[in-house]
Amino acid sequence: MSRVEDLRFGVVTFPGSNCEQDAVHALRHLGYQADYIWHQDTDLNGFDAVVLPGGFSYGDYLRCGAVARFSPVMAEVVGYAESGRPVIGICNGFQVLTEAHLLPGALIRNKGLKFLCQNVHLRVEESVCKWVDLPAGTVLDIPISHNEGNYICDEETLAGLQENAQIVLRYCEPDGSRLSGGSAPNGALDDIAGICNQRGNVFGLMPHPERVTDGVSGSKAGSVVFTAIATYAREVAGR
Amino acid sequence: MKQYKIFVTGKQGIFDPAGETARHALDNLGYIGIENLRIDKYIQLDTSDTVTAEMVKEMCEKLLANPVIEDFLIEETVMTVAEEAAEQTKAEADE
Amino acid sequence: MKQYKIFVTGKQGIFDPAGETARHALDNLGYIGIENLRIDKYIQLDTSDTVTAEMVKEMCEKLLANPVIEDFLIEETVMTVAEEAAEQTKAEADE
Amino acid sequence: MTEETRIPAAIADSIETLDPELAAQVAVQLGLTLDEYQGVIAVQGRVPSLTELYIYSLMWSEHCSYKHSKKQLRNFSSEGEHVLQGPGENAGVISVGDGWAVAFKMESHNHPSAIEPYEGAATGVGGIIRDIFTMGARPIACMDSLRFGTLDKPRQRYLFDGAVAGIGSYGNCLGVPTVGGEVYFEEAYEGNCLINAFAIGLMREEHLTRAVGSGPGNLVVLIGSSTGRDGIGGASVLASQEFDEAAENKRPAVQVGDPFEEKLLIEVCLELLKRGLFVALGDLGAAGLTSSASEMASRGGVGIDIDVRKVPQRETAMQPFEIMVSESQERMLAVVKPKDFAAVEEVCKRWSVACTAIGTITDTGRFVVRDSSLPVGSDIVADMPAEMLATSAPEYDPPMARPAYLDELQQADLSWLTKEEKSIETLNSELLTLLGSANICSREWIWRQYDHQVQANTVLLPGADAAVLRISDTGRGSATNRGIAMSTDCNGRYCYLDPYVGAQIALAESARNLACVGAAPAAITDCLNFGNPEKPEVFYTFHKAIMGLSDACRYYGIPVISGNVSFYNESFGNAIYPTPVVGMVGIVDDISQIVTGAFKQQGDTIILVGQTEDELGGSEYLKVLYGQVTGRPPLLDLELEGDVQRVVREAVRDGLLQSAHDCSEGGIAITLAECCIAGGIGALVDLDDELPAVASLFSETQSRIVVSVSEEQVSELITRLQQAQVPYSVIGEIGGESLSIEGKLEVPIAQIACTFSQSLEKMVKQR
Ligand SMILES: Nc1ncnc2c1ncn2[C@@H]1O[C@H](COP(=O)(O)OP(=O)(O)O)[C@@H](O)[C@H]1O
Ligand SMILES: [Mg+2]
Repeated sequence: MSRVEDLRFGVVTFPGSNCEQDAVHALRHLGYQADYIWHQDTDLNGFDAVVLPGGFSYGDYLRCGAVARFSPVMAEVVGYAESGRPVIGICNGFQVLTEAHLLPGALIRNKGLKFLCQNVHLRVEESVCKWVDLPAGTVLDIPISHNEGNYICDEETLAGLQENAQIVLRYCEPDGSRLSGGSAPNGALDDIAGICNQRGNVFGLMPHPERVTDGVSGSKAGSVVFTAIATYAREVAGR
Repeated sequence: MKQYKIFVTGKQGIFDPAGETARHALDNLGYIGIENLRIDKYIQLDTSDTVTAEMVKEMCEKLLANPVIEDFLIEETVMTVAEEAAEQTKAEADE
Repeated sequence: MKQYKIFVTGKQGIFDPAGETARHALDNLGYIGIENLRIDKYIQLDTSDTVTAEMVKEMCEKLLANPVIEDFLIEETVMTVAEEAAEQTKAEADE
Repeated sequence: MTEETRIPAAIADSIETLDPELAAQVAVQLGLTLDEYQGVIAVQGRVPSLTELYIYSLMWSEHCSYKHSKKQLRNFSSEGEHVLQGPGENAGVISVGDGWAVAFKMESHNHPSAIEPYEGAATGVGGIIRDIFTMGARPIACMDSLRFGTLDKPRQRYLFDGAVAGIGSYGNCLGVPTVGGEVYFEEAYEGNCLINAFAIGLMREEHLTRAVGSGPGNLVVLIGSSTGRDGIGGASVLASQEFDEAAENKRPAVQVGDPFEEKLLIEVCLELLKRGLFVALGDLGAAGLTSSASEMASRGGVGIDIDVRKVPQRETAMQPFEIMVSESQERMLAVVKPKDFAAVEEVCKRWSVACTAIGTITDTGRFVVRDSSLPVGSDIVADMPAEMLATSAPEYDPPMARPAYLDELQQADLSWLTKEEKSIETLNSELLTLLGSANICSREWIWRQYDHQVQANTVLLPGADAAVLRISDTGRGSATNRGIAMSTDCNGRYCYLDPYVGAQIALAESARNLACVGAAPAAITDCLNFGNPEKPEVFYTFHKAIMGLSDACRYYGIPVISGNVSFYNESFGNAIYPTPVVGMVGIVDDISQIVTGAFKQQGDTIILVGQTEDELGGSEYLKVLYGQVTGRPPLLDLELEGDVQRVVREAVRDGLLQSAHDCSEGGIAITLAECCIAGGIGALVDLDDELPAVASLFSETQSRIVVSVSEEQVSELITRLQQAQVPYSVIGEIGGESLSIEGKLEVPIAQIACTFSQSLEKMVKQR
């Protein structure tokens, strides 16, 4: 499989998801095939990568992602991820991934208790993540839009993330630096904006790359988050 | 009928933005002597008599609390028939 | 040191969509017999001895509860020196 | 329920008509006048039952019946070649080309928000969004128009903070971007904040659906949330009377929104509409089931028979009238053919949305409410002529009187304002004071709390003159190159000083905002916020504002396709400023041609289209620096305004301009500062207008737009301006790190940017 359009992404729709259409649109814009996966479906065969989109699954009630995690599709996503195939969780999707224990830690209420919709600067870190293939230190400009993006975990987990190069994106200043008090607008621990699992195939991030892929508001900065995975997805699929 | 009160509280050391903010706000309102303030979840569960504390514990582990960041505590109240009747009347009176 | 436990609960008749959703989720997980589920707020307030229940009530009225849609209930626990010491040790151990 | 309206249950549960004396008493307690009560008897042909009385009192409340405004509203014209649906439905609809149509409407949720700002504002958004997808359109954007008292008052900060959070919470959860809005802080709104929500949806023309019940034997189906006591005597009662201590008793009527349920409703309803499984669809808004069912029946000339016991209830022991008038949120009423019901149920089940047949369409023309828990034979608790119920509400022609304050204020002599020579230092600091003042500073603190990009069609982020959305069914179809522009405006202070001109300026400014992004106005919606219409002075301002707005709309050929009236915005005898908010929608032919207000490149020429006059009456300058609200608002020359807009619009479309930004509150000094801040670059300006410096800088003369043009395009633009006979002046050049206005002021961009961007947050967070 050599052409981009042969890769097929599946985008999960949970009740309350609201960025699944944006993700499908972005992926198709990049030339991939993309289709919706209903949260009660259990067949992930035929998808080269799975996207858990943003939104408010189950209204974000109780805890963000807590209820969605029990959707029938999630049992399959766990197996899919464990077999090394690519999974990305964006915003609410990231929250679902932590609730499902596919990624460590949790996302709690923003420090300032306010929903935050704004552009942020993200520094790409040296990581094992298969989704991002950019030199460490690259700064990306991508919007966030969330109420609960304040990443948190215990010290041991944090040390593990650092040691295993699982921290993929950090909030930073426009020049890539970090402020001493931290640069995360939401208060995230260690300025963490995105992490992956040890194998690097499961990636969760709070920012919304799918909103800045087709240039509608002038920026295509998010495309890089979806383009690097093609090579890896092909490899795993053995195609 | 049984009633379970469940307290889902942030683990020690887990930052509580809402609590922090409220504490600051109280300081600003001039209250002195607030040392700590946490805002957590209080869940009231009314169940049939068949639901055991063991089951409620399982519900907490699975869904109602997130073990990564939260602890929980369950209190059980079994209502007597009289109490139930009283609740009923109260509910009606409130209407 | 004193500790106040404050229960901030939705007024009678105030809709609780979060509780409803959690109840549905429990149903879907196969738990039978859940009749009602409410999710409310549980606030723990540690204060110096100078803070009175009267003051806490005022804090609730002013800030911690929204009188339009919420009721609140305050429980006071005065800790003995021994308990305080125990809390202290526990907190230290947790850190 | 308040104490006074508590009625013995025994009477409540029966069709049995009330004791005539008691009935009259209850009618008055429910807000009907004795004359209106006689009207009820005339329509019913007998003394009503309790349930009937409740129903009439709500249907004939100001909020539902528009009894004081109906006649005035007839001045608006909804004619236009693009109009597919004018007023009278849940939202107006216009065609936007290539088979696409948009539904839009604006609505107030002022009174509920004054009691509980978070839930009040949130449910306001929920309500207007339901009006949009009821028409068959997918909601694609919201805007909010807000008014509060000044932020030095803690209560006002609480209301503002809560309302913004509530609006955000609801729209964000639904995945409908909130792309702009407006907010003013004035003492006049201290007792009555205004929360107006403006929503728009996109659809293919063939999916346009109306709430017209038809087909006797068809099922009446309630879809969505369960019914509780929330909002009984809520929105409609609250919005139909003045606000005073008594309103405190209405507190339990607060409705809590469930945006998650609404999100599911959007998906369910749009899917069912597309599959043609609904005969009709309506949402449950004010007066709940009662108004939605009776209006559906009345529009279709049919009857409806409903069993209240079939309505899923979230509270116990609800009485029939409670079920009929509850304003529980997130509910829709559909008419479904019996053969399609299983399919409807199937879709609802897939989305875990409740769906219950609660009645049938009949050919009797009667609106019948029964309670099947009562013995057969005495189970009918209300039986009313559906059409009369919905249409026979009284219509009033209230007396008007020109308020005395108008002459006094309009004649105020303001020449003292410009007499004094002011130093550059003074003018510098006055500019900063204005830039940091509540009505002018950046609104970023607000829109940061709104997801303004979800759906991935937001072309212009908030902060621009108008919002622009790409026309596209993202994720399901392909994106087009065309766009929809939206803007909402009203300067209440101008309307206070001259309701006729003020209302016209609201329209003109909205259209000018659209012109700046190259869009032409297609149609408007409005939300008319006023005090107590029974006061002749208030009604005079209402009448004048409507005349101003409708005259200007007619002049420009802009149809009014939907709207809302909110009266009784009055507390302790003080009315708000007359506030006729305009929500405008226009079409952008090519979204790649859009410009913003930001200055783009060093060396570009800055041109003022239009001409400044000495017009400081009602200005922000006069208010902020001297604490006065007086004088005449700026004049508006409709012809000149139209010409200015046309030249700029066409120049944007033809790619002549680098930036365009209109002059509004604070005058040209503020406009220039905003262009510099947005572009992160300074400007060297010479305002050679022979006016006193203060007037030159801060006058709020209408029909002005500041544009910047690259060197190659200057002569082409000037030729066009001359051909159009529009006054203009070349006022300077982009460059440097300061805003420098020759002989008047000079301030570093870094400083003005900081003041501009941080002020609002500081005001909200002050102790
Ligand atoms: N309440 C609000 N919600 C969202 N955006 C707002 C709000 N108020 C103002 N804005 C945005 O701030 C910018 C400036 O607003 P305003 O000064 O009213 O614009 P204009 O004077 O050009 O009509 C606009 O982009 C507007 O959409
Ligand atoms: Mg402005």
